[in-house]
Amino acid sequence: MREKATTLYFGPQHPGITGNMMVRLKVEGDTIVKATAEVGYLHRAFEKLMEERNWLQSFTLLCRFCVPEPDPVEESYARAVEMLEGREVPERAKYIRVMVLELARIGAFLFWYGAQASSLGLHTVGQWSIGDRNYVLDLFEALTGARIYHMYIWPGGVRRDFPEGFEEQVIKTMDYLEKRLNDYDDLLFESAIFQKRAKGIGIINKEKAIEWGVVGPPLRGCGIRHDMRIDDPYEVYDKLDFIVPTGENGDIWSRAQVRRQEIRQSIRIVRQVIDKIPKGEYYNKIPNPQKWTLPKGDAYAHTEAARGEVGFFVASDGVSTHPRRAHERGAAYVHAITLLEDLLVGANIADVSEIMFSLGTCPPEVER
Amino acid sequence: MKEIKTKIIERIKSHFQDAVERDYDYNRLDFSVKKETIPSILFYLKDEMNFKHLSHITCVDWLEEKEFEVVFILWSYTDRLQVYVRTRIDRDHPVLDNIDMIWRQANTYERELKEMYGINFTGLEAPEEFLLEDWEGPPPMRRDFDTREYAARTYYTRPGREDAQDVRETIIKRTGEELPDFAKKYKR
Amino acid sequence: MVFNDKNSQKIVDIIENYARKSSLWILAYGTGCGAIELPPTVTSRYDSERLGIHFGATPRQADVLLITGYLTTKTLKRVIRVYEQMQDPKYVIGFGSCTINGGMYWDSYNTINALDRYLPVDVYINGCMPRPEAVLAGFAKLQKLIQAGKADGANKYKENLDWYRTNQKKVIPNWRMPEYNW
Amino acid sequence: MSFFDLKGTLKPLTALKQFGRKPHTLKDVPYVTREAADRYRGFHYNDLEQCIGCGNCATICQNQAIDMVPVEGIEGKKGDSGLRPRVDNGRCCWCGLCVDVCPTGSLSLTKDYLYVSEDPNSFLWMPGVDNPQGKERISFFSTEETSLNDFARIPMPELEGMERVKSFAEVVLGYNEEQARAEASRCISCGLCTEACPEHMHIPEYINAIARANDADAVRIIYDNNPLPEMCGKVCTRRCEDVCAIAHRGEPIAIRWLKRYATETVDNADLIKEIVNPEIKEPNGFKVGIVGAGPSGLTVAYYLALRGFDCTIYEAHAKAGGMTMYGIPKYRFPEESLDKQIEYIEKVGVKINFNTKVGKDISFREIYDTHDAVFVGVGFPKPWTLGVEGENLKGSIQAVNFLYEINNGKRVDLGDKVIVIGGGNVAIDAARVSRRLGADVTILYRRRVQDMPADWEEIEGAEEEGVHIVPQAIPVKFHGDEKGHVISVEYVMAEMVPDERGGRPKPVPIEGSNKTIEATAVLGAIGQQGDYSFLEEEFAEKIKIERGRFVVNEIQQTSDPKIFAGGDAANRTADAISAIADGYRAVKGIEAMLVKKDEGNVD
Repeated sequence: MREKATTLYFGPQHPGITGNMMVRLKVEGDTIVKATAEVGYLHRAFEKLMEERNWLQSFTLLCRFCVPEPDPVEESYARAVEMLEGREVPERAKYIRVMVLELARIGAFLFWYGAQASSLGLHTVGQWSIGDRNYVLDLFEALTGARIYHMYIWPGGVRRDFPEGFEEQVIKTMDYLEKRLNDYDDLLFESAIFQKRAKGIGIINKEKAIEWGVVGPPLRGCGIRHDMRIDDPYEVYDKLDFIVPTGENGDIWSRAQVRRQEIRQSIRIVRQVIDKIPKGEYYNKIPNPQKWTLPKGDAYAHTEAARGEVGFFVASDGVSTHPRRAHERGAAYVHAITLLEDLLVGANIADVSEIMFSLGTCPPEVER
Repeated sequence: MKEIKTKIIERIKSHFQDAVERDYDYNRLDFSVKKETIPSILFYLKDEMNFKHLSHITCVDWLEEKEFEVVFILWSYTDRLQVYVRTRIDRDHPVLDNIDMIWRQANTYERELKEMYGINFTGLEAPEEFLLEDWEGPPPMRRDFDTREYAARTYYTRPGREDAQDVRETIIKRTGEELPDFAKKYKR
Repeated sequence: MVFNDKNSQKIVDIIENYARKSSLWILAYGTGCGAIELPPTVTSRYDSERLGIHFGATPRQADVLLITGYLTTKTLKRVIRVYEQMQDPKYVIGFGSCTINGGMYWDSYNTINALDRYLPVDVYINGCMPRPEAVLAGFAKLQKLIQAGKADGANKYKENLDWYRTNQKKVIPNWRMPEYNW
Repeated sequence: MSFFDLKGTLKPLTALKQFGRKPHTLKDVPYVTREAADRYRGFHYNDLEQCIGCGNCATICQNQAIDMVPVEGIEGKKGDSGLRPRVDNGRCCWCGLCVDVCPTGSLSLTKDYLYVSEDPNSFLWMPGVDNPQGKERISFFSTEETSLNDFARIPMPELEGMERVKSFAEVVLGYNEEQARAEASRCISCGLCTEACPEHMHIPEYINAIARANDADAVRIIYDNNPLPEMCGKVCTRRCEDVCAIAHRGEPIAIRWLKRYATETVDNADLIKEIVNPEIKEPNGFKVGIVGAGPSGLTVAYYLALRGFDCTIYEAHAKAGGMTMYGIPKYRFPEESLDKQIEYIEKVGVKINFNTKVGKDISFREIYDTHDAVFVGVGFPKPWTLGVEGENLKGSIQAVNFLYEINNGKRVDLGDKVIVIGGGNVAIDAARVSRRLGADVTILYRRRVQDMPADWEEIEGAEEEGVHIVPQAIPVKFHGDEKGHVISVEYVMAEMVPDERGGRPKPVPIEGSNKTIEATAVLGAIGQQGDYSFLEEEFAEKIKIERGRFVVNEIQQTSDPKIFAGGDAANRTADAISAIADGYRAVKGIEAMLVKKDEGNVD
């Protein structure tokens, strides 16, 4: 007998949802037949506010676009503005930026470890990894002056140079994290629960992945090696040695494996940066921010974040000190709506939050 | 890179007579086209020129010129090249062809542009509301919508800060300077 | 202890308040960006569970509603609904600048500025965003208030429901919600 | 995968190896406040002494979290608005942009981050007032390197030092458009400068107009209260730049050069008229006589003419401009610049009677009787004498007279060794002109170089041109040859003794340190005084004069209500901009006196 479909609201107040969004599920039994993502709970109108603020003031809003990993948005904006203005960035600043981006990636992945595991009820992983993420945040605090909202990468370079003894602190933290990663392997990746719940679930169609706009670990989980760090190398990524790992099946397990390996590559990159970073200027000063205008035109810069390609589009009218238009392209824009709706069809209700976390959806980025 | 760009420009120009190109000194190409050409040029770029990845769809409001500029940003993983396809549409009757049959995810972008700018995409099938709920004002991202005025009118601001003074006004008052009206627009 | 003095608490109250303050369950609803500092607060380094602070999944079992920053009008509607579903005793903590006077989003057309116009707030935590230390300090303050019997936001809400409703309806244009009745 | 996965079940249990290890939980939190990082961005702290109340923090704050409010115990003064920032922590997002744009570096963020309250109205704080202990806790601050202010001035193109002395060509070449825009963009538009300017010109507004590429508007704003801007753009003593907010940690905005740039973009009087396009009121029938076509007199005439008055200037010399025409050398202020402005002033209806010396060609009485009001702007034409033995020898000349001759196109033979005595602008001018005549020049000054009242750029310019400056040197005697011509100057070195009453240090001669320096000419430049011999006795008695200056009230009115006075003869600062300010005040005074009185009679 065919069961009658029921509508189930998943979120916005739900412990298994990423951030503040809602998925309306049409279920038969506990199988989902249709899913509709409903967003807008976090719409703060950033892009409108940026039009009300000048080019420098706008920069403070950027880290709020996606809270778990704010730096790629800052980086994209900074690079878009630099492209538009033709401003050079000192070599040292480029290295510092790469390091900040990779630290942010490590932080985001550690956060993701905890979230993904918690969605399966494995709370110990979260206790460890989110606890360990604090050590990365300590680095950010020492470097930028804040744990979460760094406001550090800005047009022209970075805001402050390394504080004293920072390199040693970074190396120490990296050593510690590298050791801990094995513990996570034992606890999460070797766990029968995770294996059984992750393998074969949430499979992304490999042929269609690029066309559908899948980016980041979900794309690489399908075995497609695309990463903006190697496809369109920005800053000094072309001078660094690292591997972009890929998965095979495009399921949750593959995506998890990609992240598991990427975090090791990020640690490698951070170490290389510490080795190679040149001395010198860290900032090519912008003019008086009150009167800083950019030439007429537009530019779009993209950065590979932990969740995929994050881009920023800016347009200037050449006269005003404010952006004419600022528009972020978030990886979650595709992942949290069209892709999520697609993957949820046929899945169990219990898998919803697991699939959401594995895609790295970030509602504040969708809604801005 | 140079040859690839030249090849692309040649082929686009031979297929789309109205395309006006602009080259940049980094990996970027721009094409401006008429709005009728949008679906066909995007389809061509995706299927023939390998621009498989739709990076972004955005809109710039040129209020003074009474036009919206809709920009499609594509990325080719094979050629490692960005292509911008842009078109201008009338601001008072903003209509554009829906392209979500070319890229499924364009649907989301179009929903946003529809809500934020009021652009109608012919044939777009999607729920009415996207980010906003029960919104009654004009499309908020239009430049003639004043968010500061709206927020001041709608939301409550905590009192206690009325004694704030403007530095310039304070000095003007103290010195007896008379600032003519035509100079006031140059105050900070 | 003077039992006849109206101002002093009865022994029952003291015990009751002690129990209440020692087990504060937060409703797991990340309403804004501040939600990012909550996992660190409850995990190993800051370990809020040693203070009895713990995430609860449903409004019925939760004691504390943490408003983690700005509230868009769309979320505000849900937050009001959630708050009204919570059972006494219940407390609201305003987390970060944006709950006090709008913070960064003071001129946004979609976010409210002063939270206390729409919900009774017991404690505000300063910062944008507040560190886990500040979050815990906020809870410590709330515990102090509870012990002293001063955290009576819920009663204030009951008494001034009309005022709150007027404010709420002003920013939520389409009010289709059951009236508050518990 | 089998139903029971042994490895997958047991592996997670290895977590038990952590058992018994020291946890990394911070047990003291929240009972003990944990120290934040050394660079933490927490609450604000403001050094109230260092702060100048420019309000740049309030301007940059995208959250409008910072208000400028008056504070008890802090009075506004030149270069300090008297306001101090107050932070609304219900708005602040701890971005620290306010710190990065603070021109003095007084504002910083501290390590303190903890504040919890049940009262939403308790989040308004005055940094530095409410948290004096924050001084010890500063963590995020700006240095000259990290600051977002642009501290380096766009260098002014100049003729090279040894090139200059070959001719009287203008030394300063002026900014081109690009340089002017860049320099104007450095300005933070606080407006502290307007208070230091005696004339209170609308400085931030016209600089903003230049920054926004609207030079015509800049000129219009400038002409709003200064009819001689090109002169000010070239030779103003620019008190505004002394109090510039940027000057606290860098070089002040080149306000003078920007004004010069704006006015130089209009190259003739007709164009000025077209741009400024002032509304000339219907003649109101009042006649005002002005004695002296110096800066103050011209200002009075210009603004009164715009207001419908009939103005006539009586000028003793053949050209207008007063000291700016005859006292300032042409390499600083070319004649064409002045002519252009005088022409424009004449175009609005001002009549100037040249070569008409009051007291000789026309009596003051006559002017007084035939006009409704009289403005006296006669300046200080008479130099002070040195009071040194041998002063009357041949070759000992007054610098002012020397400059007058030169500016009149006459040749003055000084020989090849010129001694200039004094440290003001006249002394430097005389020295630099002498260099251009081919002489070796030495300046003797009583005090130290840093005490010189002359413009520092002028002193630097003189040094670049090879002028030798001997500080702390007091001339005691001029020696002459048998023909009565000066051959050397004897001077004595001085040491600086601090003034007990807190004034500037005094030079006290050192016994026996006498030195002699060879000279073919000596130029005395220790100041000038007024010459009021043109006033008839009855006026001389009626008008109160103290210490050589007219005593005037706040509208420049002398003790005779019909007579107004301004310029050097009435103020102590003795520079062109003060003279213009006097003139502008007198305009308002005269208008108030005549028009208001007139209206009063009608009613």
